[in-house]
Amino acid sequence: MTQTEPAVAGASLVVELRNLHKSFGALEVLKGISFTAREGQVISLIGSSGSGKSTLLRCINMLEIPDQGDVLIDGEAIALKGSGPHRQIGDENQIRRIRSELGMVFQSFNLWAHMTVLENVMEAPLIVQKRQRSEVEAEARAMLDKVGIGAKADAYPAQLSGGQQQRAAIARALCINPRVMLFDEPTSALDPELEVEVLRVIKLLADEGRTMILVTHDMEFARSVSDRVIFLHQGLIEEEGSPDEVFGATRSARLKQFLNAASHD
Amino acid sequence: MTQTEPAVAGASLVVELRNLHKSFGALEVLKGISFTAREGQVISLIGSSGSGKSTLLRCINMLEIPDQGDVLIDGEAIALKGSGPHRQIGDENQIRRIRSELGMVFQSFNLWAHMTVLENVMEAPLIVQKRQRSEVEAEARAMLDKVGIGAKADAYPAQLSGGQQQRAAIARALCINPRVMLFDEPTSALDPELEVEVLRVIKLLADEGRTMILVTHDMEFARSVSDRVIFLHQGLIEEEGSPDEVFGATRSARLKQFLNAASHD
Amino acid sequence: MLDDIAFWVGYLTNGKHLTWYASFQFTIFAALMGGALAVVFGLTGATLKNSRFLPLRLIGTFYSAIVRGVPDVLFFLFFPLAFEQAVEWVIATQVCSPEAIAAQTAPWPPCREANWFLGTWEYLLLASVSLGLVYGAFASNVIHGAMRSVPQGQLEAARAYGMSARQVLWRVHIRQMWVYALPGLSNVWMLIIKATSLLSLLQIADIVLWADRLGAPNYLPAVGLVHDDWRWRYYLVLFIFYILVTWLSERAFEAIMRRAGRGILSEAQG
Amino acid sequence: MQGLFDDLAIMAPAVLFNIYFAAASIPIGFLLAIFLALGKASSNPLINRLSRGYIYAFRGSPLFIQFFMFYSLALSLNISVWRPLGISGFVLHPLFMGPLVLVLNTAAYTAEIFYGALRAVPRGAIEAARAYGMSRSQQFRRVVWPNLIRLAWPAYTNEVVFLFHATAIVYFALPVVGAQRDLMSTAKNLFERDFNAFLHFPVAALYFLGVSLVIFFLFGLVHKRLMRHLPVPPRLRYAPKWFR
Amino acid sequence: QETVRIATEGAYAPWNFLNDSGEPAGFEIDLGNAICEKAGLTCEWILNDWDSIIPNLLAGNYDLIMAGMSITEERLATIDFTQNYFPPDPSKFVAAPGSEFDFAALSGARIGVQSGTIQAAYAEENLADGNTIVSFATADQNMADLMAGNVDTILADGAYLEPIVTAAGGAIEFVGEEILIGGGVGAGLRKDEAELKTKIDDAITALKADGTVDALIAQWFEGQGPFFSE
Ligand SMILES: Nc1ncnc2c1ncn2[C@@H]1O[C@H](COP(=O)(O)OP(=O)(O)OP(=O)(O)O)[C@@H](O)[C@H]1O
Ligand SMILES: Nc1ncnc2c1ncn2[C@@H]1O[C@H](COP(=O)(O)OP(=O)(O)OP(=O)(O)O)[C@@H](O)[C@H]1O
Ligand SMILES: [Mg+2]
Ligand SMILES: [Mg+2]
Repeated sequence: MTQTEPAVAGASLVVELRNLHKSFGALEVLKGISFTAREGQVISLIGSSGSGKSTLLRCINMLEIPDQGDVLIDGEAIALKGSGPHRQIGDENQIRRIRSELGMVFQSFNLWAHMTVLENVMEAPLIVQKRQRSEVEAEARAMLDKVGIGAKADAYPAQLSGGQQQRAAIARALCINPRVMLFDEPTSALDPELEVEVLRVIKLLADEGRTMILVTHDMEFARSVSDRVIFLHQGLIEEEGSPDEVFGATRSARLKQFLNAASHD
Repeated sequence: MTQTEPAVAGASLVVELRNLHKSFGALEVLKGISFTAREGQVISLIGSSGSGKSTLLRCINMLEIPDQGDVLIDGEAIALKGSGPHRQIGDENQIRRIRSELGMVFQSFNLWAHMTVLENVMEAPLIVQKRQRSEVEAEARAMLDKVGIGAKADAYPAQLSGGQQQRAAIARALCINPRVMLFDEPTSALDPELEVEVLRVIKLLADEGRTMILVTHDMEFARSVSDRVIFLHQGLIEEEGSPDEVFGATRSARLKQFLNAASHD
Repeated sequence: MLDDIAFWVGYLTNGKHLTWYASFQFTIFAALMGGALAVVFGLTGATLKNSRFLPLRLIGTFYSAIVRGVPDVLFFLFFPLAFEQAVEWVIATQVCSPEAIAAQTAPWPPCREANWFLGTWEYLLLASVSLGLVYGAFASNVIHGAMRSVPQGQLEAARAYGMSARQVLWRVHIRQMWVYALPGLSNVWMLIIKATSLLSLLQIADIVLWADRLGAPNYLPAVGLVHDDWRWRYYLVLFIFYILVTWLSERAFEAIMRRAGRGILSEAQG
Repeated sequence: MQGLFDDLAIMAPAVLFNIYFAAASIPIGFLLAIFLALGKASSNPLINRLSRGYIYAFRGSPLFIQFFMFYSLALSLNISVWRPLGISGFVLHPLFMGPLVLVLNTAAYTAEIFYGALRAVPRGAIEAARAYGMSRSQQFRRVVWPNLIRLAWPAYTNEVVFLFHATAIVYFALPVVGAQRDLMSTAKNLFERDFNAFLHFPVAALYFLGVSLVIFFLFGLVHKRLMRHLPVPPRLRYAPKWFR
Repeated sequence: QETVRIATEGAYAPWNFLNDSGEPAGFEIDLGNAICEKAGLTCEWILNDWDSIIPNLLAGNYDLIMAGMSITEERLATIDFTQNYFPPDPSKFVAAPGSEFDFAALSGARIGVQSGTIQAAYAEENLADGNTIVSFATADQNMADLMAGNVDTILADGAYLEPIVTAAGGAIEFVGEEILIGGGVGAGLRKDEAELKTKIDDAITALKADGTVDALIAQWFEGQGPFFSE
């Protein structure tokens, strides 16, 4: 089912998923997913609701633990112990180190409400990576400027609009200087107007050559930003390829149907 | 502004509104409304949201007390005392008697949640009209059969679908054997499928020759069921006449605009 | 072995223990009576708070604020004593001659004739009233909130069908109010149950007093079984008793909730 | 009038005992409650059952009984345990027993409040913390706790006020050492001397009310500070719900 | 027949206690019943905690107190007493064997008393300096705390301690000297009850004269006395 992806010349493998399976109770959500992301690639995960996109993304940083299969970051397999639904993190230190290299941006932002925007951004570098405060602060402010909310550094999340909150969340993820950015429908909690601001920022990152894996419902956006598009269907990769292949020369009947429905939204 | 309505031969005046005014605080919702309903007539109130349709309907049975103007039921004026916003019910006994002759059906049904459907229907005849239980029960069951939910007599409202609830509410209103039925958007809280059932029942009543005043957003329905249509705009009757006149030979520019918008829903 | 069992059965069923068991009636009476009165005062307080007449509203607010602002024990002791004195004072104005008042050497009552004798049951009644008053303040808050939780449409429908204000209140408003009030009232009930442990402070020979007397060390064979301080065992029994009552009450409230919530609570439909 | 001032003067030292009991038990009860709440939320069946059982038992029984029970229990252990340890006089002293039982009690009530708040902490905030590589203790300290305490604060304030009220029954159950008496015991003594129920009890009530208001005010200040991240900080309402 | 309500504590054996049937029994109950019989009154016994026994008498919840209450000047200020029905009896200290006290200059001791007793008043006045006075609500509790070692010594009525020391079989012993306080035990009543007081007094006089009182003392105090007839 899965294809070997078109090799990007010279770029190293950053994320590699091998045969991931995940069930919730009786519901088998992922049925064997493998793919890789190379340095600098932008990969979009698309698929209908409930097809397991979020679950897959969350497996990458082990917010969900796959029942079977492995996740490798920079060639290093994340250690897991036990099997099936009883599988657990194998090495707390390793997972913390790896997580602090994966910048996750949630659909509902999940900013820490009790910290200012600046504190949110500085939190992980200070607490997890134990870096110097002065250096982190300078970098955090730069990141906030970059995403266009430098003026809001000292505001609390509740005082920002949704779009500003999501940009703060992106800054937070960027500030840990991640190997890969993971986005789970970063704009679907936003009004169309606010959406635009956030998409602009993500596009900027893509153009800079950041490695990113993003779940999105916005086909237009996926097309314009991705190097590769993966279509999930019923827990499997139904189709995968460059945007032109996937959107232009759709092979799978299901993907056709999906794209059809999506364009009617 | 208001026109004299085309006299329905021989039928007596059941409801007469004379120059009703109603404000909520600074907001003047009704600015002088007069109209009459004769025995057997079906009158539809249409108008955009916030135009005061519900308020007008609620003034008929004094759920809202008009600041000015009179309501006459069967030629008997409802006694009010005081003036302006301080106006109050003048005669508690009279209002209770009159209310028990006006069958109101609410948009959100407002069935009494703690009673079964049958109890709901029997409540007013027993408690307010103080009729015989055995007689009322027979009649209530007949009403429920008539609206097609006889089998649900012993269910609680929460156990019914919206359409069934609304039909129960109609049975409740019918069972007090009202001089007039008042409907406030009886289908707008319903899914399109459920709507159909309720509209069928109302149509049935119209065909039977029941006097009814109904607020509706469904122009199609208003056209098919009404003897007369009244278009409210900014607290005044902007246009009024037979469905053919109002929908076919629209004079008011605002009504045209409104009908235009409505057909695009 | 058998002798031991026979001895303990005998010991645990001697008259003193039977009296202890019987004294649970006071606790149960106070809880039930206090609970009933708390609902009555709660309804009254809620009505006062809802009153259109400002002084009444103030009284309602003041009542619930003050009673909740001081410890329940304090009010629990104060009310019966103050009530007794107030009654005696009123009697005194009727029956006491000036000479009798002048001749009175004790600080209270004003004169001998004005004395009102309070026995166990009188105290129990007053204790229940004071429980009712204290927890009625909490209940009034609960009920006040619950009254406002009843959807307006339910009341409007009742009005639209010609029910009088009183009918609307009793047949719809209060009837539906219970569902919203029950969780809060359940909390209040738990408090009342626990407060019944204070009865001995009002000279009622209740379960706590008897546990104390039964557990107290005894050295004299003439008095009964000689044993050292067993009090904590007896208190442990009460401790468990109260936990059980709490548990039972929770179950009972769940059942009541299911019944009262029929049609109103979607969860209750199962 | 004179009587009023006399009473106010007599009870001024007495209120210090109530304040002492509350002040001594609140911080320890607070700490214990955190562990109990975490225990109740724990997935370890043993810890979970124990915490649940503890909280249920202490919330489900009267404080009055708890006082009696623990005093006589401690007394029965005196010869075998406290004496050899040389802490006999200390353990059985009301100034120790009082706060001890109050701690055991308030910990259960507070734990229930914290447990409720714990479950209300937004899952997303915790997930974000995990996703950024925080360790479990970092997650708790940096994200869970700040959220929890904000959610719990209004209810906790009420608990503190009620704990203060609960100090009124300490001396109904424990022996009096020397002239150490709290408000309630003092008021009762005064009443038994001259039967002026309408003076002594209301004066004691006044003290209780006064201190309650002070507690409320101070905790309100903290609440305001805790809630500074919200555009419109919610007001702290005096609406007790959890108490004994 | 007039009813007299008599309050007793029920926790002060052998004066008054609750027997295995849960009813008040003891020296004072027997004596009280005899008095009532003599005076032609109906007796009704009421249980009341010690520390509120005088207030509740004054509040009119009963008419008479028979609860091992010594006649003292201080109490006479608020209530009245009949003549004593138990002779003046010294108060005594008891302690665990082997305790060493220097009663001449007692210091550093934890002294248990029952609150509201003459011993409590005495201790507060004479022993509070340098010692810790712990007051308990009941005599039982006082004794329990002594046995458990929470107080070093307790000061109580000799006649109350006597049988316990005997029964304890060496677990506690008398220490120090006897202290004579109080004017014997009498029945407390409200000051305005002159008529009742006369009746009771007459009955006690008669019962003393015919030896009933001494017989009851002998019966309840294991023949130890003190007696009225010397
Ligand atoms: N924690 C969970 N427990 C049980 N079922 C879950 C859980 N998380 C997800 N699921 C189920 O797994 C399936 C896939 O969920 P997932 O969130 O991955 O879908 P998705 O592709 O992200 O959909 P959407 O576009 O709606 O976000 C769904 O049926 C969902 O109900
Ligand atoms: N109780 C009230 N207090 C204040 N304003 C009110 C109240 N009831 C209605 N209004 C206002 O009066 C105006 C007319 O309301 P009304 O409900 O009569 O409109 P409507 O024509 O029925 O609209 P819709 O089609 O949305 O039901 C609205 O602006 C509404 O906000
Ligand atoms: Mg998803
Ligand atoms: Mg409307």
